[in-house]
Amino acid sequence: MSQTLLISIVLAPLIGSIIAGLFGKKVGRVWSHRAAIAGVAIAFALSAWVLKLVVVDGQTYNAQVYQWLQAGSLSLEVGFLIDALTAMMMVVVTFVSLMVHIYTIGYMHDDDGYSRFFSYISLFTFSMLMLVMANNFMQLFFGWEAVGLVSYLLIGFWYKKPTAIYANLKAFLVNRVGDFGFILGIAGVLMYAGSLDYQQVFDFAPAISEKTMTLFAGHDWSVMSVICILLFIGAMGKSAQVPLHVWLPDSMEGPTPISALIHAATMVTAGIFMVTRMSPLFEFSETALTFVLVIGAITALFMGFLGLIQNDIKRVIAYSTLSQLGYMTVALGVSAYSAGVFHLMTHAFFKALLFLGAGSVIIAMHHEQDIRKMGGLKKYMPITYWTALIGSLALIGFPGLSGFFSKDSIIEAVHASHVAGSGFAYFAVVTGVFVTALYSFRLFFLVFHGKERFDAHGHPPHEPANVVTMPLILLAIPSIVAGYFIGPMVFGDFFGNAIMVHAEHDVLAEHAESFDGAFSFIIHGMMALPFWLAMAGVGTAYYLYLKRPDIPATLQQRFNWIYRLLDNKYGFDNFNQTVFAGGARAVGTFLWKVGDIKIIDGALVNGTAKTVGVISSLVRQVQSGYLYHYAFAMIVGLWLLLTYFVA
Amino acid sequence: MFSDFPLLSLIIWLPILGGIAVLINGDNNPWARPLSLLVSAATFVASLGLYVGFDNATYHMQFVEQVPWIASFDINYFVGIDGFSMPLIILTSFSTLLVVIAGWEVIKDRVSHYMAAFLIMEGLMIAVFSALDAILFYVFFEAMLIPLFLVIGIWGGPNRVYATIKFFLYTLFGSVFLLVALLYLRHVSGSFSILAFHDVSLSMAQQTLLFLAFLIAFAVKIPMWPVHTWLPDAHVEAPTGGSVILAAITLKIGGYGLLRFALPITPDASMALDWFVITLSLIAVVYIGLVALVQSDLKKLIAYSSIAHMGFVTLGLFIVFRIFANSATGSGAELAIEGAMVQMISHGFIAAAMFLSVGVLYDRMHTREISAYGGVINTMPVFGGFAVFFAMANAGLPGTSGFVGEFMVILAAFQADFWFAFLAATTLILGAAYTLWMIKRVMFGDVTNDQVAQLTDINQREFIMLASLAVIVLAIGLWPAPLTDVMHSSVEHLLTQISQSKL
Amino acid sequence: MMFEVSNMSFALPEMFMLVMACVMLLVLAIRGEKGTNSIYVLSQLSLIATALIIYQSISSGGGLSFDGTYIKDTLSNVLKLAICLINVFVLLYASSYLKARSLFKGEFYVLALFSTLGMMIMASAYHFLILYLGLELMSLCLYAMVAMQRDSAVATEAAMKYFILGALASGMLLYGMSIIYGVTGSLAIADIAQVLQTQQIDKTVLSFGLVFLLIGIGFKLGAVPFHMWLPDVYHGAPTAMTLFIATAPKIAAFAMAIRLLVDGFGDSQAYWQDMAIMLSVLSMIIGNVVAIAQTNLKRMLAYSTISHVGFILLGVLSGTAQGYSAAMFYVLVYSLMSLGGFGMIILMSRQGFEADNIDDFKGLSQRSPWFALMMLILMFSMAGIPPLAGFYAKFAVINSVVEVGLVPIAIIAVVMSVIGAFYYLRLIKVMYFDKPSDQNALQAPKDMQIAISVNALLVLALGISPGALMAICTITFS
Amino acid sequence: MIALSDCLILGALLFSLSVAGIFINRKNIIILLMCIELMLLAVNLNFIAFSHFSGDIAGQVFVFFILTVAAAEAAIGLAILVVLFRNLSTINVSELDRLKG
Repeated sequence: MSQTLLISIVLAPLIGSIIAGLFGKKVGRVWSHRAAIAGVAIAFALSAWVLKLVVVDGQTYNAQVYQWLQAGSLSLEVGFLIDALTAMMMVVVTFVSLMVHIYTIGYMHDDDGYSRFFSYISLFTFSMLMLVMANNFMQLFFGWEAVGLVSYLLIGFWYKKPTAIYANLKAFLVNRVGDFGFILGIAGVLMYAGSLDYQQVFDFAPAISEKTMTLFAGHDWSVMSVICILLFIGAMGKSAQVPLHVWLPDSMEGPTPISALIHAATMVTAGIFMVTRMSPLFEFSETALTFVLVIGAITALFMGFLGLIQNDIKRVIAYSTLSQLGYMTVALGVSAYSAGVFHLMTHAFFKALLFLGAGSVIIAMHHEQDIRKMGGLKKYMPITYWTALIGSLALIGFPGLSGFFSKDSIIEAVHASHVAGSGFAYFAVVTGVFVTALYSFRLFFLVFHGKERFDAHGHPPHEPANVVTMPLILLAIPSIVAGYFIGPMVFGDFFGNAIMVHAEHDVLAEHAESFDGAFSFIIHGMMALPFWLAMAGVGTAYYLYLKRPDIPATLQQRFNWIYRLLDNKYGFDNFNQTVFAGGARAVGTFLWKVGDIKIIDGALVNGTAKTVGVISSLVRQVQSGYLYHYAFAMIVGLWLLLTYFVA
Repeated sequence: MFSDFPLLSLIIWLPILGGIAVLINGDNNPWARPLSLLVSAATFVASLGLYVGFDNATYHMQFVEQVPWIASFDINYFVGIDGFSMPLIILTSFSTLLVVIAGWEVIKDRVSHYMAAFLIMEGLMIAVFSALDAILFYVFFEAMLIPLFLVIGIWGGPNRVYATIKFFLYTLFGSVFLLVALLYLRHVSGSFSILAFHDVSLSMAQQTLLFLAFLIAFAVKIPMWPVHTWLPDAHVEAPTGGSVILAAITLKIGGYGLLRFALPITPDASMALDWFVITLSLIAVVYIGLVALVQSDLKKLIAYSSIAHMGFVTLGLFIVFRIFANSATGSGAELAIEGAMVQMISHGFIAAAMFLSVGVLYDRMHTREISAYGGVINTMPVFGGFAVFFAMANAGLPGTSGFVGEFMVILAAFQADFWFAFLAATTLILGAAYTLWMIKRVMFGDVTNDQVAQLTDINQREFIMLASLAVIVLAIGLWPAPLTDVMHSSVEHLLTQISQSKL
Repeated sequence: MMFEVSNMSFALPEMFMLVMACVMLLVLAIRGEKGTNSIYVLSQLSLIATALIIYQSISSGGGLSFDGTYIKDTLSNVLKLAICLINVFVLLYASSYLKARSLFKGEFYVLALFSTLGMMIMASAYHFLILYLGLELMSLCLYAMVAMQRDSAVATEAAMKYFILGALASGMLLYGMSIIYGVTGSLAIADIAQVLQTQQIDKTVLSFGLVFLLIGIGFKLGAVPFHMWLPDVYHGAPTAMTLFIATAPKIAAFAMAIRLLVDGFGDSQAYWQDMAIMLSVLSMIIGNVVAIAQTNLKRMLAYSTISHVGFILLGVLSGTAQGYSAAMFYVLVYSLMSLGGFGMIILMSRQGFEADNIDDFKGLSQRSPWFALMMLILMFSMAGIPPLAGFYAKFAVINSVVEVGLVPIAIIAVVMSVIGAFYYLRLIKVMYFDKPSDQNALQAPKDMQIAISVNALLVLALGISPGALMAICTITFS
Repeated sequence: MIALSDCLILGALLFSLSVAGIFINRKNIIILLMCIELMLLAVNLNFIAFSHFSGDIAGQVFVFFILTVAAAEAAIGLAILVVLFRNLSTINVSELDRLKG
């Protein structure tokens, strides 16, 4: 495949973004969204073509576009690495992005930041493509931060909302904490591999795995573990893993299309992608894998719980996103990278679907987001209803839908894994299934069923314009069928050598033998525990929120402390707010007031000046004005000279 | 390279003579502004000639000119540039051009003096960067203080007297030790040529004392913690132009001095005392970062952030010894030095942009208190865009020049010691924190007061100056190679110099 | 004992000046008050003429004359030339001040000329007696000049202090001379130097005498602790007289120092170096530190003079040709600067108004940007900021001490120069950053204004290309 | 027979006396003038003694000049004294303290 092809994939959305952004005023709303959509559409079409080239014709590509910088023997370049993993990501990103673009026409229809919004999301597409197509760490970091920037801009899109501008600052800073680790990881890679180019680094991996370094005197660490954990800290920031997850729920302050595109489908999965991409490194460090596994498991389970008590339609989905990201991370932890990526893909489709569905509900509800003020929307907005149903079923892993395949393969992988912590992880993911089903259908029932609790503003709610519903349908399709690629993608060698798994970790291989076709997988899944847990979850949801809506209230009374624990999101936010934000400010003030003003300026600088002044006014007194003193001074001088120098 | 034509002298003296012309021209003469613009523009164009005619392949001084000046001390008018000084010279001529544009309408009182001061300062600063004779260097190094002193003192804020005197004595105190050091080196090497200093061999004791003298002199200029406290005061009181020059160039002279004097002349002492400089640099990054977080005054905040960013320069310059010691792959030493240089250049542009932006606000609202603003972006969307962009650059976002230097230095620091990199990398968090929090409070949110409500967006003049800076910041961020290529041979040479002991 | 005419010619300038002074006395006696103006013109003419004579006599060789008691060499030529030219400016500035205060009398100019004659003799004296006579001729005239403003209490007080202490100092100088005479058996500097080289003489007694000589020199220069007269006299004397005292006599004193210490005791430099170090360091410290506390500009400049003396001594004590020439450069530049400094005070002051307080310079940059700039140049030059003459002066002397390995002294010097910078800056701050208190424009005569500008611009020019003057100073001591 | 040392000691004594007189006396300026004369005399004694014992005439010539200069000095001194008295109507040393600091 040619370089021009790849460059045009990247540049098309960028150009669209520039047109919409810088010249939005001149070309007007219509042309700005046309430009943006055209850009993304082109990118999507070409990405599909690239996917075809990779999968069917088995081509790959890895070359530099231009030299970014040279220092000594080190050469940092901007270039592309295209293999199955990249191609798959490109298609997912551009497809969802395209859907969201179209959807936006309707959703943002009467917002005065219309063309600015299009410019942002196109810019995001560009950055995300740069991230996934990078063939070196520098460019990866560029895309990594660029998507962070766009996310910052988009969360704060409604910059008048205090909550929004609080949320975007928070998001950026938390991500920076992740990047802090990430850049150190990159530095480590450079130090020990002498290059930032993926291929060269991966070739070095075995050599690095022998090395050790000393962080604290006396204790040696495996270099590979340090590097991988540092890199994973970056992933924790982007992919919102505990404890760096705190920004994602707040990011829901942004417009809904963003939540769908960035904070569900694509950007937050960058971490998953990155770790997969780095599998040749992670494979060398059991420690790192365990770390990944545990973090993922914790996220998967405990973030799910939080979803149970949220009442904001978008936040419920946000927490489910967190939990699903946890699943993916768990998959990485047990070296089931392909399963993780597979779940990434399916999740991208159905979660985007859910968000956009939520969006259309929100439009219908005149930007009311509290699910307690909804209900019974089924009959008003059938398309949204059915698509949302598909999305939810996919999410809880209902057999036959995409989510089922991906999630089940993850659970199986964890089950088979022997990595330290996999036991806990298995418990977490299995319990997670029940929780997922519970909150998903709590949401579903509260929104679409039961009695109508909304005030209709005079006229009954109705389906939004086609530009809104059409993407829902288009996303519903892959949410159903995407799962059937499980054969090649999880158990086959779809990814080829894009992903590297050491034999002793290769949990999927074991299933690969037993795997014979998607349908038998379904049958098998029907009989497995997770399925029944999911059903139980749905059942419980039905009972609690449609049959006996009084029970949740009483439960909340009974287990108030749990409720408050969940309501405070385990107190992460307060902790960060007081300890980190507050602490930094306190220390800063101290250093400034005391260090700078009192000690350095007060004591040293002005102190010296004062001292000189005092001395001066004292010495001055010697000049008393009396002749005999003057004469005496001369005599003293004479005496001094005589005593000291007459030998 | 056209060595027959004294291009360097032209670039040095054109602004000085131009400045004098403007001065003579007087205030009530409409030509003051156009003339200064003409002069600064001409100088800028001429300075580009240096880039064009520059030969990347050699570390030897280029565009060299040498004529006797004070025969009885064999002090020469000896100028020339290498890969370190050339970018800084262009930076200087560019920022002066900006300053002239920035002061166009804003300065109403004693315009010709204002413009003349900056033009003369430009010449002096360019001379500092190109001087190859120690005394010539020192003369311009000191002379530069006078116009800056007047600029801050005359057009400065209410507390300007304290600030100016503090600034002047602080820097003078630093530089007198430099003088003694230079005289001593003359005593040892028998010549005032800096290049001769590079070759003279010195005992450890001599080196240590000389190094400390250099350190005091340049640490004050950079400024390094704990001799940094003059900078916030000076910045707060200085007029926009003053702040721009102060941040964009005078600070760089400190870094340049370490590069030109301390490292090559006293390599062994530098190696022995690198822990000291590194510690101070890391303190600058963390301590100052935290202090910047709590500033309530826009200019103070940016001033502190400048100090933090300059911490990367000193860090980059002095980790090389540890890197040699670890002898790690990945050519960290080059990364470190070039990272420091790139950081200086990029900080020159970004800090200039930040101060110009503050100036834009100050000209409209006449306050620098963050609390007085809020929701500015509602009334000044275009300006808001620029502000956010430059803020991101200041926070070191990839794709902007702010990223390149920090990235290189952090990568290199890891090869010196994990914890250096660890502490340096905190700037990712702190830098973003103080910059974006400031942006949040000033730019975003709903319009807080009717003063803000009456703000008018930037005019063409302001747009041009901000846009040009934005383009450069972006360009360097996306493709720093053209900038670093000019340094390679000089960096290599410096590394060979410092890697061989002088004992 | 024989002297040819050629040798007489070595003293031609002095003789001419003596004649002119006497002529002026006659004019004064005949025409009285009415003759003042003509006397003024006459004095200026004679100074210029003397300068010319000296200038054209430079080419015609030099050497000892009058039985080795009188010398004509580059040093004497240059210094005399400087003395005359400086005094041209001094008289010019002074007259505008005197006219404004009914002090415009002929006596002043006669005294000035005699005193100038004294200085010139000091510059050429190569014999203790001649030196002493020159010194007294200069000093007595100065005492009288200070006391000229008869109705001013401070002036007379200053005169009295100056006189008593001056007499004390010259007494000590003489005592020293007598001791030296005793040990060497000669009064002629050349012979003394020769004796010191050849014969073995009691070092104790020698250094005992040296101490007294040094006190005499230190007093005339104004080095701590023999400086006490200096602030009071500068402050108390009418500005015109201060101007006179503060400029040319320093050159003469420097000449004396060179003649005695270098030409006479150059070989036993080891004996007086440490003493000189003490004086120099004390002067730099006391001068700079105390100047900070001053509010009266004349007094402040007095203390700054003390600190400058410290720097001049730095050059002398280094004991190398380079150091001597550095000190010479410094003393010339210094007299030029203080000429300008006190000149500015005169320029600022009016009928019945002494502009000798720092606050009188408030907002000068608004009242008269040009002269503010001139004062700026002078002050920065005194502070030793490049590219102004003062910097090279400091640079040269510090360089000379570094060359002889006295780095600690050099460090003290530079630190003191930083402290010193503060009070010069304060004046600049007053001129540039403060609002003017009185708005009336300067009403100094044109010639005065031009002269001041020339004076300040000369300082600037010397800063941009000090090479020429430095070269002169260098060849003087080679 | 008087030895050189005797004369020198006497000279030194006189000199010290005069110096002491200058800074011990706080009353009358006239006394200061006298002390100065005394000092010059001490110096003269030294010169004469030296020139006598070294058989060199120059010292004695010097003395003559010193005497004349001393006279001139005294004249100026008294003149200033008169002016001073006219202004301050006192010649008390301890009242000459307008100029200080």
